[in-house]
Amino acid sequence: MHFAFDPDQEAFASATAELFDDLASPTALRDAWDAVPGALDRSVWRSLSAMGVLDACAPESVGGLGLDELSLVLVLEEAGRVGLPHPLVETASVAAPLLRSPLDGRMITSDLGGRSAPCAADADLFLIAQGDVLHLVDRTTVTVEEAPSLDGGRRLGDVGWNGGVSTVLAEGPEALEIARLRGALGTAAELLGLGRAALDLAVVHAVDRQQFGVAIGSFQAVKHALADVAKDLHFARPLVHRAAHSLATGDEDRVLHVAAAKARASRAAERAARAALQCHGAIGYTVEHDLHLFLKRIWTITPAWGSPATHRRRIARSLGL
Amino acid sequence: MHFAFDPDQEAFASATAELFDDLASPTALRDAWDAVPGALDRSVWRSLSAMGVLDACAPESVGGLGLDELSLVLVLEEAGRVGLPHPLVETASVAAPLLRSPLDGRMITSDLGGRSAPCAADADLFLIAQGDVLHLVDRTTVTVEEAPSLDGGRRLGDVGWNGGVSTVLAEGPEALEIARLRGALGTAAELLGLGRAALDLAVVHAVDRQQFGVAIGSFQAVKHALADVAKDLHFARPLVHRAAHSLATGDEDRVLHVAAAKARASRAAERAARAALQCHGAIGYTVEHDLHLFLKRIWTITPAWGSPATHRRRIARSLGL
Amino acid sequence: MSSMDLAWSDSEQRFRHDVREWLHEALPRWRAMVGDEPKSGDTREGFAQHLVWERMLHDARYAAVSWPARFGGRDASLWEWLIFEDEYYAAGGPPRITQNGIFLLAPTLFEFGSDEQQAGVLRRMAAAEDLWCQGWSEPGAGSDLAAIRSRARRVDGGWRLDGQKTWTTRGAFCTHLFGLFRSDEESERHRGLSYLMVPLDLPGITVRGFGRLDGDEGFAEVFFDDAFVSDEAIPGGVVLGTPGEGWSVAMATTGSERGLTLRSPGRFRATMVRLLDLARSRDRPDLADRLVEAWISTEAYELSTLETVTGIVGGAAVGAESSLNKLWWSELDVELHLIARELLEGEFEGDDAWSKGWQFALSGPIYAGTNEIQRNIAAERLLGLPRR
Amino acid sequence: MSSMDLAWSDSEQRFRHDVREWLHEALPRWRAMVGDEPKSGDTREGFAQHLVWERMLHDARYAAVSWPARFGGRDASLWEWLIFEDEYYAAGGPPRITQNGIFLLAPTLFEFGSDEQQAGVLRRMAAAEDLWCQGWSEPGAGSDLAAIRSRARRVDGGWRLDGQKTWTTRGAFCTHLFGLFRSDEESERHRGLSYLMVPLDLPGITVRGFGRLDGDEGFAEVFFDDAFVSDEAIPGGVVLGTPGEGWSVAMATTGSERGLTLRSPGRFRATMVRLLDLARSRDRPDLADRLVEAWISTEAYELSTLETVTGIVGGAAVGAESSLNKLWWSELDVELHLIARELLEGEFEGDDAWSKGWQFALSGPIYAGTNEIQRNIAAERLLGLPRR
Repeated sequence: MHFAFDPDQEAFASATAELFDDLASPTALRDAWDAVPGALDRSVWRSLSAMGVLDACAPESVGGLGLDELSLVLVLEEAGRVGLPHPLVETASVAAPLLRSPLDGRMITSDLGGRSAPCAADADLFLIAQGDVLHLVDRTTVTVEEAPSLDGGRRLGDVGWNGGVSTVLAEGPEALEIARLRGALGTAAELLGLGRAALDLAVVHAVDRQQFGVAIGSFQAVKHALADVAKDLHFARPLVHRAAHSLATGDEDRVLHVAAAKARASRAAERAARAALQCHGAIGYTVEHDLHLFLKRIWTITPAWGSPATHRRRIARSLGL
Repeated sequence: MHFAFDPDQEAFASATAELFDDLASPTALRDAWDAVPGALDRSVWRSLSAMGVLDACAPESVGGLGLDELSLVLVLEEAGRVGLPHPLVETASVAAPLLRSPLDGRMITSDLGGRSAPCAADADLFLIAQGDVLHLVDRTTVTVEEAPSLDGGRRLGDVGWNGGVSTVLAEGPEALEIARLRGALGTAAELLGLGRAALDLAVVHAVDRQQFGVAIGSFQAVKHALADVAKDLHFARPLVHRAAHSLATGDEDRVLHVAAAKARASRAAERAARAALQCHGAIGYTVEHDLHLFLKRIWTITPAWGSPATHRRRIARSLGL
Repeated sequence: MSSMDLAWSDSEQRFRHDVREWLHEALPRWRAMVGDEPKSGDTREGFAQHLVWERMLHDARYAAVSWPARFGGRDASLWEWLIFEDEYYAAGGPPRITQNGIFLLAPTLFEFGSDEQQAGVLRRMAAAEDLWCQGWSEPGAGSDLAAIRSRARRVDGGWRLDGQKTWTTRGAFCTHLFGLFRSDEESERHRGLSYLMVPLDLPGITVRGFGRLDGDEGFAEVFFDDAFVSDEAIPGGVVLGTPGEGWSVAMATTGSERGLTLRSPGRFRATMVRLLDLARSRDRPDLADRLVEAWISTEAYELSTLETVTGIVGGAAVGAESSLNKLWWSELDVELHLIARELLEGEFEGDDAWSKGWQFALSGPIYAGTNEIQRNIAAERLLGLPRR
Repeated sequence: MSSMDLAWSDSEQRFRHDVREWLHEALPRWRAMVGDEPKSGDTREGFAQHLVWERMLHDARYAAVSWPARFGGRDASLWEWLIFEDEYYAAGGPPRITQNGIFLLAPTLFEFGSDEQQAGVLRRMAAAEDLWCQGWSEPGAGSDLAAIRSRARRVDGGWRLDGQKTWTTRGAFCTHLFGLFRSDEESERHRGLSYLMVPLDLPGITVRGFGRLDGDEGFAEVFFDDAFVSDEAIPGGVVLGTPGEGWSVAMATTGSERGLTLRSPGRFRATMVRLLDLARSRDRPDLADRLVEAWISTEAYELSTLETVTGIVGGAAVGAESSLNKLWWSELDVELHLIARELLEGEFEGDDAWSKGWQFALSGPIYAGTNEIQRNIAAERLLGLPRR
């Protein structure tokens, strides 16, 4: 029994976090909001590619590192923490393990996790399910129509494919199911990071903001609300880490474990969002403050790759309820 | 539109409250816990009889006051507030309106609201449903077996009746339904009073109890918890009052209104119980403090006369969910 | 002395009927006039569209039904006002861009204003000729409103204003501001404040709109840089109530904002009805209990309002229970929209009514005194818990 | 440096097997010895019954598996301790009446006790020959533990004790008390306290048992009236750690009580399993979501414990996260029993396991530092929010 990451896995995540410190600031995220569709800045994406993050889970035969979910899950938490405006889950979690040819830093998106695909206007490749078959197709063979997006840092598009040239990445219900589980796990990890980002902003605000002559963080109402957020995130994390382990090892309960991870990480992040906004008061209730960047991501990826209700239903079934 | 009680109704409740101040103290309630089955003190019951409370809703033809639910609902709140250890709901709410002969201060109980009957060891008469028929029977014709009781101030008994001599009080599904609704309304009213009693104890404690050199009621954690209890009770009350009006006037939505009243009064009282205990800390976590007398009543009458879940299901059906 | 009666009188039913008929006719007419999907009233374009609606309301004397007829109202009773609100929201009437004037300034004017002030301000407010925003919060004075630092210096014939207000709803589109200013330089906290009514087009006043949570320009910062406001800028004078007594004057408005008037049950009832329609179209038994509890809460709010109005009609004052009201409707509104999000799952995106509504609902526990402040008030004033 | 591995080793699996086998055999044997339905260990009669069980545990060296063999343990690893707890609760093992000694005093003895003290106390504790209760809380010192007023006056050859302890769990049935006493009369708050181990059968000590919430005599008041406790009352001396430094000595115990040791996941897992069995026997789809969330919380607690133990085994210290643990298990336990109440509806009465369990669960957010105190600690120490 050893429930901890190995030093390589931790180092991989730290290196990504350092990269994000440099290149994935809130300012960069705001730039993504303002970017013309198709002109999303890719500097951080290129660095992730250079570091080997994007195809970390791709087979070594196509130039990947051949790593598993345990190596990626901490990286995705970091991506959540900065609200990375790129389809990292779709590219690195879902598509990479299935790649048949080198990724070469390209951006892959997919509507496998919902009705629309994030960053569809910018992606190079599209992962598309038809029946039980997963196709990887070029953007020249698809149509992309802008879809309504609450989160300007993760703009959605509806993808149409006429069935032209494709590479088949996987076939059969089980392969599709595993792809979906990887998407759910990646999203759960991002939600942990996003929740932590909201909490961190709230803590900074509660320490800085003075009312009634004291920092508002000295009021029990604020303290207790944020302590509860810390608690929820603290106990959501091991669920996500265990789900990564179960996917990496092919555990027979992986569906159950991913469901628990996604349902609980969503709940923890949603609560973090609520509490963080309330602690910020009107100061946080404006697009001029960074908080909203994280809240809107939380609200929009919570239903992605299986809503919490969907995952709860799976658990209920498995518990015989 | 006039959503208030008339002065007579308020005066009736005030008079009862004054009576309870004298005769239904926590000490009297503790005496009921300690009483040998069959030897429950009846001084307050006799006074209620003398005041006309017990048969307030009985027809004038049998010596009652011929009043309706609106006249009784505030009285039942007061009974809840002191944790009255007598079957007032069963006698005054449920049986009285159906009486065919004078009550003469007798105590009526019933298992119509649950599996067992409260105060069964002490009651003089028993209201028993057989099929669609409501019988009133003498204790000489029934067997009473003591049942487990969490609340020593409302000891339960399982009642058996061999079908001997009875007075038929009502017949038909609608009459039975109305009897049950009256029980649910009466219980909801008692729950309001019980919740208020728990809140009042918590407030007194929070003002008196010093820790860290100040009254614990000055801490926001305590303030906010009790403010939420006050809020829940404040908004549960009008639901109960409206349900009384709907029963009194035969409103076509009375089932829905009683369901809302019972479900919400239960929730408010349960929350009051939880918060009051937490504010008391270890001081309240003992049978030497009065608080437990009220908590246990709340816990045991919440499922009586239709559990909150039962009433919620009725509402869901009626809303088309 | 009457007994409980939960039925509406014939004349009230007639009033309801008239309101319903008019809304049924007027709303499509308005939409046709401004384009079928009016923009949010918190955008410049949408504000102009909503102004058209406000003037239609005024022309039909529905802008402020409970006001005296001489100011554009109908002398309607509180009961009729409730009926109007019910029907307004049930018919899908748009948010009132005149709300802060009508529901916050006007009640204060009725209580503290001179005849001349009332006559000079109310009629134009009802007609949506003057558009009022509220100038209370400042960068350093949010929950701690008494920390106000904006100053009003008495000079010959008027006042000189300095300082900054912020989070001023629709400030960028309004013509006038009412607010609290420190008129006694030496004073602290609640003392030495004055309640002023100020036109926003004066030299030295700069208004900068900025985006709320949903991105609409619904907030504004208002900067006062030695701006001179003449005593005559408002008929009867720019100070409402006694100079230096602004705090108690403002608290009357706070009561209105936090209590009955701003949040009639109609809005939540209408949301609840929409939510039930949505729920019936989905197969989500897992949400049945939450829907039922939300429905009960909606009923409770409505009934509690009827109880309160019965009291007011009978001469009772509304006290600190208004804090419980604020807690209730704001939490209910969040829960209604949370359920909608659960029902919609991935369909919850972009500019649709539920998405906008969700974001707006989240402002409920913050504005008009945060819910933390409200719980303090309830605990201290209703329950008697010690301040410290 | 190893990679993540969530499987148990062969030797751990053998240990689990042995524990399970033994419990499977011993529990029925115990029940047969004391009568088929043992009373609550918080009653005088039940305590005696549970004492029989404790001695059986000791005879099989399962009383304190993680202790050194010389004190009656098995030198088991923390992992094996976790396995033991899992199996213990899964098999329906009864609450441990020796708990406060084994889980609160013993860890402190291991850290601060002299060899002589350890040898003198632990062996008899494991054998349930000495039965220890905790003497911390006082009528005026609950959440505010530093307000302790009970005094220990140094006299020739020992100490003279005055004052009162209360809410002492099972105090009426125990033989010894460990507690905090003010040994420096001039001192205030956390300073000048000493951690003493005291036999309860001394002249001048009176113990009065009283009923907990469920009526069982599980609480006691302990009165000290100029009671003399000799230095030799405990081998190696009655003071644990340095006199006057009792606060820091006690905080080690607090860490244990609030953190990992007192509440292993096994207890909640066992309750969860019983709850699922109950739920499957009822048709209550309305409770499915709450059951699922509670199940997730149980899993999370178990996994978090594995994470923590991995850290401890690797040399990490447990910090203020133990406050989060306390919040988690206490809230989870309440929720599990709340769901049971909803499932049972009217069948929830009297002395059954769910009813007793419900009332016991309600003590969770109160004892071992109220959850309000825990939230303060988490906010201040983990998040760095200001104390005042």
